[in-house]
Amino acid sequence: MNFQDIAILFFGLLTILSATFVTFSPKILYSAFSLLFTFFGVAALYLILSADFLAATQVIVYVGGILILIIFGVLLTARITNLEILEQTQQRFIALLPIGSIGLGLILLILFTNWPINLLPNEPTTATIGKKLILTYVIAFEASSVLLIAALIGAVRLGRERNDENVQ
Amino acid sequence: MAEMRTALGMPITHQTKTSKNPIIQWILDVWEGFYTVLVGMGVTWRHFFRKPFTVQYPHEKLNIPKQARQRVHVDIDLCGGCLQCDKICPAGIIKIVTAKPVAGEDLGVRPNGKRRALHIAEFTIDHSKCLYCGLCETVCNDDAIYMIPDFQYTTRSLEQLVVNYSRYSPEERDRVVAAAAAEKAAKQASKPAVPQTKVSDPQPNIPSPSVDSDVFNEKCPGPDGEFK
Amino acid sequence: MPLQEIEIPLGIRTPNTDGIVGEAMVLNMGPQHPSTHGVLRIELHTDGEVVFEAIPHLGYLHRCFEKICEGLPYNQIVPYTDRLDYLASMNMNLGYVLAVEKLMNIEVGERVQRLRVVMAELNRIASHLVALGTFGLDIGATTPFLYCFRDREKILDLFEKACGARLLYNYIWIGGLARDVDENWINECIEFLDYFEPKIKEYNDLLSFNKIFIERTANIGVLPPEVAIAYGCTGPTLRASGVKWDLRKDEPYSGYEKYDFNICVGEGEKGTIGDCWDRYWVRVLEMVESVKIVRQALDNIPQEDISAKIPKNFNKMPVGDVYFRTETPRGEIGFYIMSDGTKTPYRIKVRSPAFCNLSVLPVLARDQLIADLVAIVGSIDIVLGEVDR
Amino acid sequence: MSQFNPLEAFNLPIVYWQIIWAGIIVAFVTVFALFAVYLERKISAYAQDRMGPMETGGWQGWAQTIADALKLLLKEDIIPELADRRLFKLAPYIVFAGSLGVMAVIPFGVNLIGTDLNIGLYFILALSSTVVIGILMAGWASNNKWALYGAMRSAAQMVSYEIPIGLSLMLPVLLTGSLSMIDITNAQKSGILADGYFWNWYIFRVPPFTLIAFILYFWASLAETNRTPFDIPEAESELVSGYHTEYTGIRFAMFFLAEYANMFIVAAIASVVFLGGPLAPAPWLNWIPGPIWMLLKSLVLVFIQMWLRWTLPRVRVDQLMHICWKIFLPLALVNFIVIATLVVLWQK
Repeated sequence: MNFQDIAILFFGLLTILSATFVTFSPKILYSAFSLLFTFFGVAALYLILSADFLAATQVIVYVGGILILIIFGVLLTARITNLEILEQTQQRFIALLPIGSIGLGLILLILFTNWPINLLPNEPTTATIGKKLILTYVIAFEASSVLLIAALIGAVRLGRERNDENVQ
Repeated sequence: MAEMRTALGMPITHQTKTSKNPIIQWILDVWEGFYTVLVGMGVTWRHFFRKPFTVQYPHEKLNIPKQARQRVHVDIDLCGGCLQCDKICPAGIIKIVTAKPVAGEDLGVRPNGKRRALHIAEFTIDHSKCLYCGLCETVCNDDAIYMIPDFQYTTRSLEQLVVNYSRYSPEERDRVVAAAAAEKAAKQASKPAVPQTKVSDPQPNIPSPSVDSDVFNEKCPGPDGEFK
Repeated sequence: MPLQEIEIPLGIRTPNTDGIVGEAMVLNMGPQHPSTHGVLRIELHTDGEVVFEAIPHLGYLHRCFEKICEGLPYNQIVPYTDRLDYLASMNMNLGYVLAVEKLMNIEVGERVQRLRVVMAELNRIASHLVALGTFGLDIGATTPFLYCFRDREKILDLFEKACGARLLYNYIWIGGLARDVDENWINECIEFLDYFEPKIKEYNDLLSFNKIFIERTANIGVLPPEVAIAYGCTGPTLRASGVKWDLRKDEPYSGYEKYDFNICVGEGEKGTIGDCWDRYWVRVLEMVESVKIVRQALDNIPQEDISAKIPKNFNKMPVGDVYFRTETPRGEIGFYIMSDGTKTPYRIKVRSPAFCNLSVLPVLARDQLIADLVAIVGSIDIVLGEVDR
Repeated sequence: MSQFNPLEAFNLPIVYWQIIWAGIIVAFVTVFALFAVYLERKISAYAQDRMGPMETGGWQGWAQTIADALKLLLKEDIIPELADRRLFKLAPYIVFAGSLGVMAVIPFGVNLIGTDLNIGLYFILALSSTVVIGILMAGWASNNKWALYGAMRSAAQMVSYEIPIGLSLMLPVLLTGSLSMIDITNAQKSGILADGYFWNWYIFRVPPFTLIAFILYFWASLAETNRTPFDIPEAESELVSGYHTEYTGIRFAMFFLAEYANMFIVAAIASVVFLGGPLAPAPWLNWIPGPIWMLLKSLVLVFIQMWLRWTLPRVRVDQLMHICWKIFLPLALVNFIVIATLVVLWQK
């Protein structure tokens, strides 16, 4: 067992444990904050698998963007000063059906995929990713940017509309 | 107001340039923000090389004028016991107990040449309640109570700030007060009082002030001040 | 605008946006908070960062000034008036003393009058320096505060040389002054004025014309003149709204009619008339005017006995009542004294400027950000010793 | 120029070297924070005609911050009764770890670096965003309204200012063609005219644009580190002390340490990316080792940060956003587009 194996085990365990906590924690803010560790664990796993750009992107997008949005959402609810914001779990059995099928699918995928055993040497991936995005997958890349711009414009429109009403 | 401001070397009015074009206005705003920040930085930069205005307090002290009103001080030898300071004090912090000497008793002469007519049996000032208004100083006929520029008299408890300036110990005070009362009672009985034993001159055995305050036992600077 | 049209806040509003009645967050600003200038507590009802209701709660510094006065002879009240507005004690002394002199029909001499004006105006500069510095501190600039205090220190040194105290002077007495000043002091005073005038440019460079400062204060907390008058605002708070009202000019006392000075009013140079920047700027300009007055008052000051008119006792006071108002750095202070002929007043009522100016805070603070509320509280420049008395 | 390579010098496996470097960084950050606090107090004092600490330790009160740190260590660790204890305890560590992690990729010499990630700059941007989580955590767990306001402001501010920072830092990346901090440093050795002179640094490379990018980065980094004029998360006149209002003792010290470490980090990034990092300004100054140049440049920038703090008032929350979205962002975007076009033309 070398250093890499220990690291993979440690971060994998961290990811799984914190993800479990996200799911089962009664307090919604605890869930949100433990997502931080999940994201970090995943980022660390990417890093060990020599996908350093992906790891940093994971942190910058999920931690710097999405997680803050989630926490903001929780904090912006009416009772932010109340520390005991609890989460209720309802209709577990109905939820079990889709979640269980997805989980089963993922497990089958893991079992029947031919995973490469040897790790690739630590090579810079940034340039490759950039070239692939701008040459090979340019249509997908541009399409997603159009989507994002549409979302931005929509958000601005929604925000403006509410302001105009307030002025009247 | 414009002429006044030009006289002071200030800009007549700090009119910023404005423009109808929003883009030019934006550039002007950004430039003004940047420029005024630089002006402010220039002011603080010049101050980096200036001599500090403050002094390193316990090592060097600012010159306190000798008329500064920092603490009430009583020169008990001069006090004639007229109670003027007690009457004028707005906070009522001065407590004076006087007693008439019994017949035949001579209390001597005060340093200012006046005869000492009364025992100052007690002269207590509660410094913790003092207003530092200096009214007591202005009404005293004998310059016995005055303000001194001594501002360092921190104590560990409020009781230590209640200081008795009289030279009489509590027992002596009770004795002279009782004697005066006895003589008064005797006079009212229109009988010549029995001469009492002569009160010894208070000078030889000077009792220390009755309150153990290190600060107040120290020699206080006089009104002329030994302050730097 | 007629008075009825002015909206006076009644009750506590609740935030109402888009039909959703939000829950107000009640925030207690004070009594221990870095920017409430003393022990003032402001109850803030906020919706996010927006304050939609600010309710000042007073009384943390109440010392029963008016009741204490009923048990004291007239001359012993003077040290207590020091403690009203402890940043402008000379002006407080002057207001009370002039009221008693009006009651007793005392006319003081020229030198006493002039020295009183000198002291009051120097104290006005000192008080405005504190107002400027703490206002800068509220906006977040620490350095101007220290510069202001550095210059105020020099004024306090002058006061200490004149009367022995740095903050609570008990200098202006009924019928005279506590001590006379010598030629040396007058020279030092003029020296100070020469030193002080160029310093105003420093404050302006550092604070007044700084873009960030202007952005923070211009168009914030606009006090229209009608509202200011309706709420009884006085002093720089009123003048910044463009109302030319200064008792030193309009009801001259203590010889103010002899001096040549301007009443500084807000002109809305950076934003609207009556905004925080105007209130700040009026104070800066008033310091310049005060310097002018002090120079005129010290010019060829006559020699005379300053204690000639001081009454020996107050046993034979005229019966009746008297009201006298003077202009302090914060506005009009009015002393209403009822005398029943004894040596203690029957009743003293103080109309204090900071109290009246503070009453307009709920109007100004409506729908402002918390950061703006801090600027507004700083710009109306309250002293809690005088608000609570 | 220091060509000293610790890996070769001690012949250590890279893992050991990284652990040693981590220890060095922690020690350095602690010592630097103590020094920076002292510096801040002295600078504020001299800007305000005061003297600052003069007593502790003798000469100019040099030991004052050491004494203060000891005091903070010995103080009682108070956790408010109604606070969320677990998150309250965790928050300072996250903030501290976030800002400390960035130090791993900052080169102090050409070979003196924790790890030369080829995505160095990107890694810095990513890791600095975790600090926000810690601040939000602290603000919410304190169960104090002022702390909550501070946390919300801080989060909004830091998230917004990442964008102009990122866009400004992209300029040197475009010019270098690499995200690695070492590559960026080396690319500033040569360029126009003679090699090894200061005009090869990126700040002077494409005259107005890189200078504007540097100024934009510097100002935006003030917001990132919660310094005046953008210190609204801890604006003491409004929010008492912002997100760390309720913290005492060692936990408060960690926030404090993180703040001063952050100051150094943004200054260090600026000096590597725009000012040539460990490079000497002229070849005949090469005898002075690189780490000293690096420290010198960073300290000058830290000094300017402090100088600004003791000069300027504080902006308001909405003005902060206004400055970010309507001034910094357009300028940074224009800058970026111009440089990108120039680089493309150049390569053709």
